[in-house]
Amino acid sequence: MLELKQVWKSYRVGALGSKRLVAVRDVSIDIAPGEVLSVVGESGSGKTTVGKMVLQLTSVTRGSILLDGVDVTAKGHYERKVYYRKVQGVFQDPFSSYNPIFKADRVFDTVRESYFPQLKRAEWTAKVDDVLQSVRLDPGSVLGKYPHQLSGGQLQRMLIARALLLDIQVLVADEIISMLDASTRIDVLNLLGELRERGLGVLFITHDLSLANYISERVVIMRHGAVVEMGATGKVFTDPQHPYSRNLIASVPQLHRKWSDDPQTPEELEPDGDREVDPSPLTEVSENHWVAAHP
Amino acid sequence: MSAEVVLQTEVVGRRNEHLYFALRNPKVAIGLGIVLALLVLGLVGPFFLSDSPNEYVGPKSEAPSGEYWLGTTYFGQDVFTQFVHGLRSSYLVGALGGGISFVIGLAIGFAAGYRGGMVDEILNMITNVVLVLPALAVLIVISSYLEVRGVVTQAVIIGIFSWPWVARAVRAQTFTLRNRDYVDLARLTGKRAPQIIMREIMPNMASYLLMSVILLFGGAILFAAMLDFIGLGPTNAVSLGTMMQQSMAWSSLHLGMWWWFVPPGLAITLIVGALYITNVGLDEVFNPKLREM
Amino acid sequence: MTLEVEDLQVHYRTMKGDVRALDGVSFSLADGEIVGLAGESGCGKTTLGKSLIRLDGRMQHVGGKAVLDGAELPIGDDRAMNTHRWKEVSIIPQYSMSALNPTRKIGKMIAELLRSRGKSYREIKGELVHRLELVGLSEKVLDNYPIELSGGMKQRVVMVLSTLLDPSLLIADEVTSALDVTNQKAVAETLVRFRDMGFVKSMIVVTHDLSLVYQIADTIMIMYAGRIVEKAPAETIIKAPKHPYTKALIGALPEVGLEHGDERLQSIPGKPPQLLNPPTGCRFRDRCPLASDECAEEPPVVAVDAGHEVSCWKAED
Amino acid sequence: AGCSDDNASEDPSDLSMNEFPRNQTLYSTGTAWGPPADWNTINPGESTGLNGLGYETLFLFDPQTTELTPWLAESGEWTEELVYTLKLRPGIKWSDGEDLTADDVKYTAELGQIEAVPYHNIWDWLSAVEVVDDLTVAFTFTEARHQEWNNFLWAEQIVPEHVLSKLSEEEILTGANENPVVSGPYEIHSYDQDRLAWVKRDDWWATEALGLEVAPTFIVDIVNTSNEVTLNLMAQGELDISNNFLPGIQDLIASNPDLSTYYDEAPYMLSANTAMLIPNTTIEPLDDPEFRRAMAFAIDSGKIVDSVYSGIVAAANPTGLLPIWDKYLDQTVIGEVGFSFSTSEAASILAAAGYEDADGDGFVETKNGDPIAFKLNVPTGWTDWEEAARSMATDLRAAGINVTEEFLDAGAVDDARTTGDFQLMLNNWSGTSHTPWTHYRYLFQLPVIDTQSTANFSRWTNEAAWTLTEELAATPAEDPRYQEILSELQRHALVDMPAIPIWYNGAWSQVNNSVWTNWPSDSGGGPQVFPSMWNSLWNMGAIYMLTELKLAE
Amino acid sequence: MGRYFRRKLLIYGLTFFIAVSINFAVPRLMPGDPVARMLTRNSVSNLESSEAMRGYFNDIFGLDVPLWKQYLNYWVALFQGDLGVSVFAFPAPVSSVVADALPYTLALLLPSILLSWIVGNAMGAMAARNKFLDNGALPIGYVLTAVPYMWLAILLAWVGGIILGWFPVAGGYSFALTPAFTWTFIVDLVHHWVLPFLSLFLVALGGWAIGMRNLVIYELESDYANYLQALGAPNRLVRRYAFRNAVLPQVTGLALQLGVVVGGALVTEVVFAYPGLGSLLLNAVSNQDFFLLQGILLFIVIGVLVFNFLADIVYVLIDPRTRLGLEGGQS
Ligand SMILES: Nc1ncnc2c1ncn2[C@@H]1O[C@H](COP(=O)(O)OP(=O)(O)OP(=O)(O)O)[C@@H](O)[C@H]1O
Ligand SMILES: Nc1ncnc2c1ncn2[C@@H]1O[C@H](COP(=O)(O)OP(=O)(O)OP(=O)(O)O)[C@@H](O)[C@H]1O
Ligand SMILES: [Mg+2]
Ligand SMILES: [Mg+2]
Ligand code: NI
Repeated sequence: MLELKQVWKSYRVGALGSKRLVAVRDVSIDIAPGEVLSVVGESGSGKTTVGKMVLQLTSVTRGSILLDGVDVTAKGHYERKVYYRKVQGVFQDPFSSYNPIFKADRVFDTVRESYFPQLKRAEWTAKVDDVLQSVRLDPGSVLGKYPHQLSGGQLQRMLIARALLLDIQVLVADEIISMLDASTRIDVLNLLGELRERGLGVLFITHDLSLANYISERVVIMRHGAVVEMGATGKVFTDPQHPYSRNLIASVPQLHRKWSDDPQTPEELEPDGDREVDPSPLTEVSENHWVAAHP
Repeated sequence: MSAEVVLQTEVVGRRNEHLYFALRNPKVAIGLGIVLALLVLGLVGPFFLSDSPNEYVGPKSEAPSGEYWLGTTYFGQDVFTQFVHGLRSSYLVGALGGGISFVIGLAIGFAAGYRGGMVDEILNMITNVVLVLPALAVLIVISSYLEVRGVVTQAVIIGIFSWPWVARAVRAQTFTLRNRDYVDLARLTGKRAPQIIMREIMPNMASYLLMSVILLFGGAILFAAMLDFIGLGPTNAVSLGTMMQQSMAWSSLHLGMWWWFVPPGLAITLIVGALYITNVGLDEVFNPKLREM
Repeated sequence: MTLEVEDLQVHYRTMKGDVRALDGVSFSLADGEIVGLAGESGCGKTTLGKSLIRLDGRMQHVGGKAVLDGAELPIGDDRAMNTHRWKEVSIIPQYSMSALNPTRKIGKMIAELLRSRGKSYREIKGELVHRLELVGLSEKVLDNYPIELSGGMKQRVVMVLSTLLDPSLLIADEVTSALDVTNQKAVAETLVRFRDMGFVKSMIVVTHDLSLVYQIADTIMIMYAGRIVEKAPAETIIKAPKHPYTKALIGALPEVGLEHGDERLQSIPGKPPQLLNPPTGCRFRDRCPLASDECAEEPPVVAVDAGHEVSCWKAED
Repeated sequence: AGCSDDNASEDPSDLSMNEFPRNQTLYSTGTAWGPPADWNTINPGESTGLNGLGYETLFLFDPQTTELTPWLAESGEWTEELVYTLKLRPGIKWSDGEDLTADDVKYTAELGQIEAVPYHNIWDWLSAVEVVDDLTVAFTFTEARHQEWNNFLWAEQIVPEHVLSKLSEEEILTGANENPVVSGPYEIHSYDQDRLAWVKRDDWWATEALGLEVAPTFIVDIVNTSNEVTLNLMAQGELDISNNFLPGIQDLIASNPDLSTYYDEAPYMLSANTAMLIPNTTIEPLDDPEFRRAMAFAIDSGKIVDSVYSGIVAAANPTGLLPIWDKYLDQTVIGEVGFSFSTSEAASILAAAGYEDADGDGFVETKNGDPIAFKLNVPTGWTDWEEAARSMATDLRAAGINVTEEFLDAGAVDDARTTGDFQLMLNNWSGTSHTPWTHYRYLFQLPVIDTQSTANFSRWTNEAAWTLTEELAATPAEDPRYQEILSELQRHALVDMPAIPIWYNGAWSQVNNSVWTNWPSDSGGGPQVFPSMWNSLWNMGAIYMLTELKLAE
Repeated sequence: MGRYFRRKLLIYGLTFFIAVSINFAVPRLMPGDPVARMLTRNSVSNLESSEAMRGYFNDIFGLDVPLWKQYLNYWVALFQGDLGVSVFAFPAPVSSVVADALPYTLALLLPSILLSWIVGNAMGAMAARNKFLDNGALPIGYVLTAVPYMWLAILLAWVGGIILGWFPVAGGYSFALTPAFTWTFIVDLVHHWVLPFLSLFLVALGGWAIGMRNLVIYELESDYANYLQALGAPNRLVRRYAFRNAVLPQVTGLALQLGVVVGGALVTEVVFAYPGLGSLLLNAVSNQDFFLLQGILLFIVIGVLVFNFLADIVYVLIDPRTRLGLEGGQS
């Protein structure tokens, strides 16, 4: 359904845009309906950038992004507005996703303004109530409140509800639970699971491997802007092939195993080289499991 | 219905939190009090006093008395009437000059901060250029070429040259705000840039903008007074600056007519000082750190 | 016994009244022990850490005491506390990235700091360099400005600096939260190494990440709404928690390497109570699946096992 | 402050001098409006005393008698109908030791052949200058314009041929003429941005020839600063004389016994020129003499004298002629067609001339019924004029003529006056001179051209009056025809009202008696000369002020 | 660091270019005619002469060539240090008129800017640590910053000059003196300088003090200050660091404030008839001396730019962050 084909992104940095920073290199991934695809990787590996490109919040330097086979990049305002009916996003920080000086339910109003201006008040209210129910929020307890009066979990769920107002096909979820408390994050995570059942594709961006493991069928591991390993979650996490993936998984603190139980020295990795060149190609090591070439 | 009421009060509670602190802050209260009192005097005064502040109404060079509250000028004009009219034009210059520079600064700051990239580079350059131009000198030069100078033209040229620091500050703020998630969210709702700036970014800088307006207002008044004083003030109106200029021109210092030159300067000092104090108070309201002190 | 905290009460003064961030916290800490302090956001972890070294302007020491190595810490007295800081109690702050004066070379700053505490930089320099090398930094960083170092390097410098005078107690507040997994691990292991090498006697590691604290702590304390609800050796807390809150917390943690399949984890419903006017009795009552009438009373602290204390009416079950 | 250094080296005896002894120095101000920067006689800058202290004229003009007295010249007379013969005093030396001779006089007059020299127009009727001997010059004319020639004799300074003839024309016209070689009692000592110091010459001719000796060794003239500063310096005796308008001086005189003015009561000052309201007569209804007459009646000049000037000026005579010409006033004419302040009279003149207030806004309209709204322009920053303009506009409005004051930048006022792009303005360029002819030239000069730069700003055409004015130029004052012409001109001026005289600006002068005394004064036996340092007044006798000054005990 | 300076130089270059161009354009676009002004000043009464004279002046002022050529000539002349001829002080060249006034203005500006900066910062830093001072000194600070320069000057002149009579209220030195390197003269010079200096100094003082106070408070709240205190560093050390870091923005502020102080100096000089650029500017304005006006403006702009540049250098020297080429505002 949503497909990224050899997508590159470079940012201009420095005075008068004199330098370039390649943040995403030759990334090709796709999301099917009813699938949660996790993107994991260290800080700065380009995860957010991928999400932003999908959401067209930043331009694609090279490559293309297709929705149902149609290239959606670099279109005008109108096309973009149509695109946003199908693809929506939720971001990391629930509190900064809301304009702190307005009531939280303003996020719904802006959707109405843009997409349903002709809808009657009552119809709209019913619709909002509907989606709120579907994210298991009690309309009475969240409407008309300021963001700081609501919990992070409620806020994130409201944002998901907002996306749902627009019969979307793809949801980009960028670290949507990393700011939440352990006690509430699981709720939101479970909600994503439910969406998947409704046939939605979710691009789930996280640096927390355990969350990816919990929620997704497929996982993409990124490093230095490129994909190093990709495949079915079970395969990647139980049998990581790339040394970077192995390091990553070994570092995750777990409750059933202490680091001290089997002290591992992290494997040496090749440093971040020239970012302008194509990254090592992916090879399929087993069914639905690709790994980038490494020494 | 009752739930409604509960929500309402909560909302009000939040809205009013800053107001609550603002009103409890002595600096804000004193500052605003002075500014408003003088404003009211300037607005209402002329209705009770003569329309023409330059009329010779009384004996010449009289010290303040019950009849002429601030005495009379060398020609027998009522200083108080002039003072009240002067207040009016000072506020006008402040509001208009401050307003214009605010709008320009806002526009440039937002454009630079929101668009970034080349637009930012260029606008930033312009801002820096205007910033280092010595404003008063430039204003003097420009004013001196105007044949007729009114309060309004004066305010306009002051406005045109005092925006850079606002633009700078707005730009910096916009830089941080434009990367906020809610801005992205607004874009995801298909909003255009001007809408996003107006509806998402600007309200969040409200406290900051309020303070900028205050400073610009005071700055414009001071600038205008300086121009007036060197004889580049409005050619046909009374302002606090021209009062000072007149009092100097007619040797009030030497004739001991302190009532002629003290009130206008004092009023400017009061207005601007009160504005600054309000500003500091507001700063404390918005920045709890300073409230600690 | 290194540290003995007894009924510590610390409040924040606000316009609306006192926020009882620590409302009767008691625990003790043995030599060489690493205690992990975990709990939901806002439960008072940071407040506890700060209380033991430096109260900020709004914090008020209301009651209770802390005894370190047999001497009472003058918690409420900023001046008196100064002699204890760094030498006996030290802290690695959460904000290590910005904890160094940006306009001083690191070596110079450390020298000035030492001098101000009556120590000779020259005497200590050897040890300093040694420790820096231990965490993988060369002596050259002393000639650098903080801005010239990466975030990880700054963090390590701060770790070395904070423990330079071999304090008895080190408080590490969320030192790993901002890091990604690989760095997280390195930092956590360094903390353990410092303890092992005797740079610090004992340590309180504050975090909200239970699985991380499990990796390094000997004992784990779970806080809830300004109180400690359970304290036990790390293994016990994870494997056999007694308090319903602890259980719920652990139950909500997804994990790598486990097949979750279609089985869903459960969250804790509701929110922690406001600390402005905390409810009486058990504070977890409203969210607790086991709550009953007796929970309206303050639960006693029960020692269910050696070193395992729980504050819950249902602990015995 | 470096400029003075280059000059000081000139006179070795003064090299070490860096403090002027108070009792040898006269401090003055009020004349220069800018830094002394040049000593060019053709295009004089702001250097007080250039014409008077430094350079000198052939004759002095005595305003008391309105006659010329010989100065550099020993005598001069019309030896033939068209020939004027002039004899110089013997023994006059330039400051560089050269003799001042007939060649210098000839050279000076012939300088006027350069078009850009202001007195170039004498060559319209002068045909030749001839050196008869060292001290005698003969001027031959094509037309004997007595009054205009007299003007040359007492107004134009004689310059040294041996210095100037070495210079290019451009340098003569616009050069700085540094280190001027002079004939007068003083030469330049030093100068800076804000001051100019003169030092007394030892060998001034008049000491021997006339027994005159200037009292101060040094004259330090201070460039005009603010009134405040001047007043302060005056009151403290740091300044001896100030020749600028100083509001409040009458109060200070009353309280400070050291201060005095020419008269010890109002108007305190001698009159120097006439401030007049100039209507632009190319605009309806200002083209109507009756309308202008109504305006004349409407304005209360007494109020301006009292309120704006606090009595230190005098109201103008309706003819606009300065008090020195009082003897030429024709009272019958004034009685018949003169005017005086009367709002009601103004109103009835308006009504009689057909100007009515039809729309009831309190202001009359033109005869076509168009509304009238005039602006009265004065330069902004000229505070006394601003106040006067306010007062006049108020008076005019009271009489039903809608006039508002408008203060323009001084340059804009100049432009407007020259180009005629104005409605009403104030001007005072008719000043003290040896003959009312200058006044009538100011009023009636023809033809009216696009740019009027010095006269007839109201652009009023009255051929008869101009012919009379030209006749006046050629008539000697002794001729009985002289008074006849003047009477007729007075009538023309009052009937036509091309400009409305309001008040006489003073020859501002306030002096402090604590160091120097015996200042010119109307009473107490002081010399009756202009107590002024203005460049144009030295040769009207103000130079005697310096010779009469005495040190106070 | 190189890039930092290149960038700054670019901005200064551009500012200079724009200022010069404005400078060139303004008098030529605005109404008014300097030559007519010259002629009026000399009140040449006969028409023929004045027309002839106009030719000379047009030539001298360079107004007799097409506009674009005037513009080029203007630049060429500028680089030869030739700013044209003053109308008001004709025929003195503008550059020498300005150069004569410049020392006075510098003598007022430099000490008042630097001293007010130093003293103000010291006061602000003290106020930040002392509640008593904070409550007592700062209100005075607010009032001082709000005072219009000329009003303070007037009050000082009134009290110090007229009522008390302690100081002269006009001129750069006594009219009884001619410049010389003697004690009498120097004392006299200083005597005349005190009041104008004070009026500039006092107004600027308050602003610095308030700014410094706030900055120090922010610094004292910063992470590094907290960390130092947690390690038991004495307040002395923490404050020293806070002060050092708070001074940095004040250095930039100094450069930015310059334009305002220059403006203040202009009006102050007017009040005290101080023979600096301010009085000159006023004279140029009232005499429509475009050329002098341009020259003064140019000097001021150049002065401000140079000062800004110096401030930049100082900033780089004391702030390692800029020295390492890391500018703020870049992601
Ligand atoms: N707007 C931008 N301008 C310039 N560089 C950027 C911009 N946004 C991101 N980058 C750079 O691109 C690289 C990838 O950033 P990105 O935010 O995609 O990483 P990430 O994987 O999401 O990291 P994190 O886990 O910290 O969120 C980083 O080096 C970052 O500094
Ligand atoms: N400066 C303050 N003023 C008022 N209340 C405060 C302040 N700082 C903290 N609190 C309150 O004190 C309580 C405990 O805060 P604390 O920072 O210790 O929590 P924490 O456990 O460290 O949370 P987190 O995991 O979010 O860091 C919270 O309820 C918080 O709202
Ligand atoms: Mg990211
Ligand atoms: Mg915390
Ligand atoms: Ni000099």
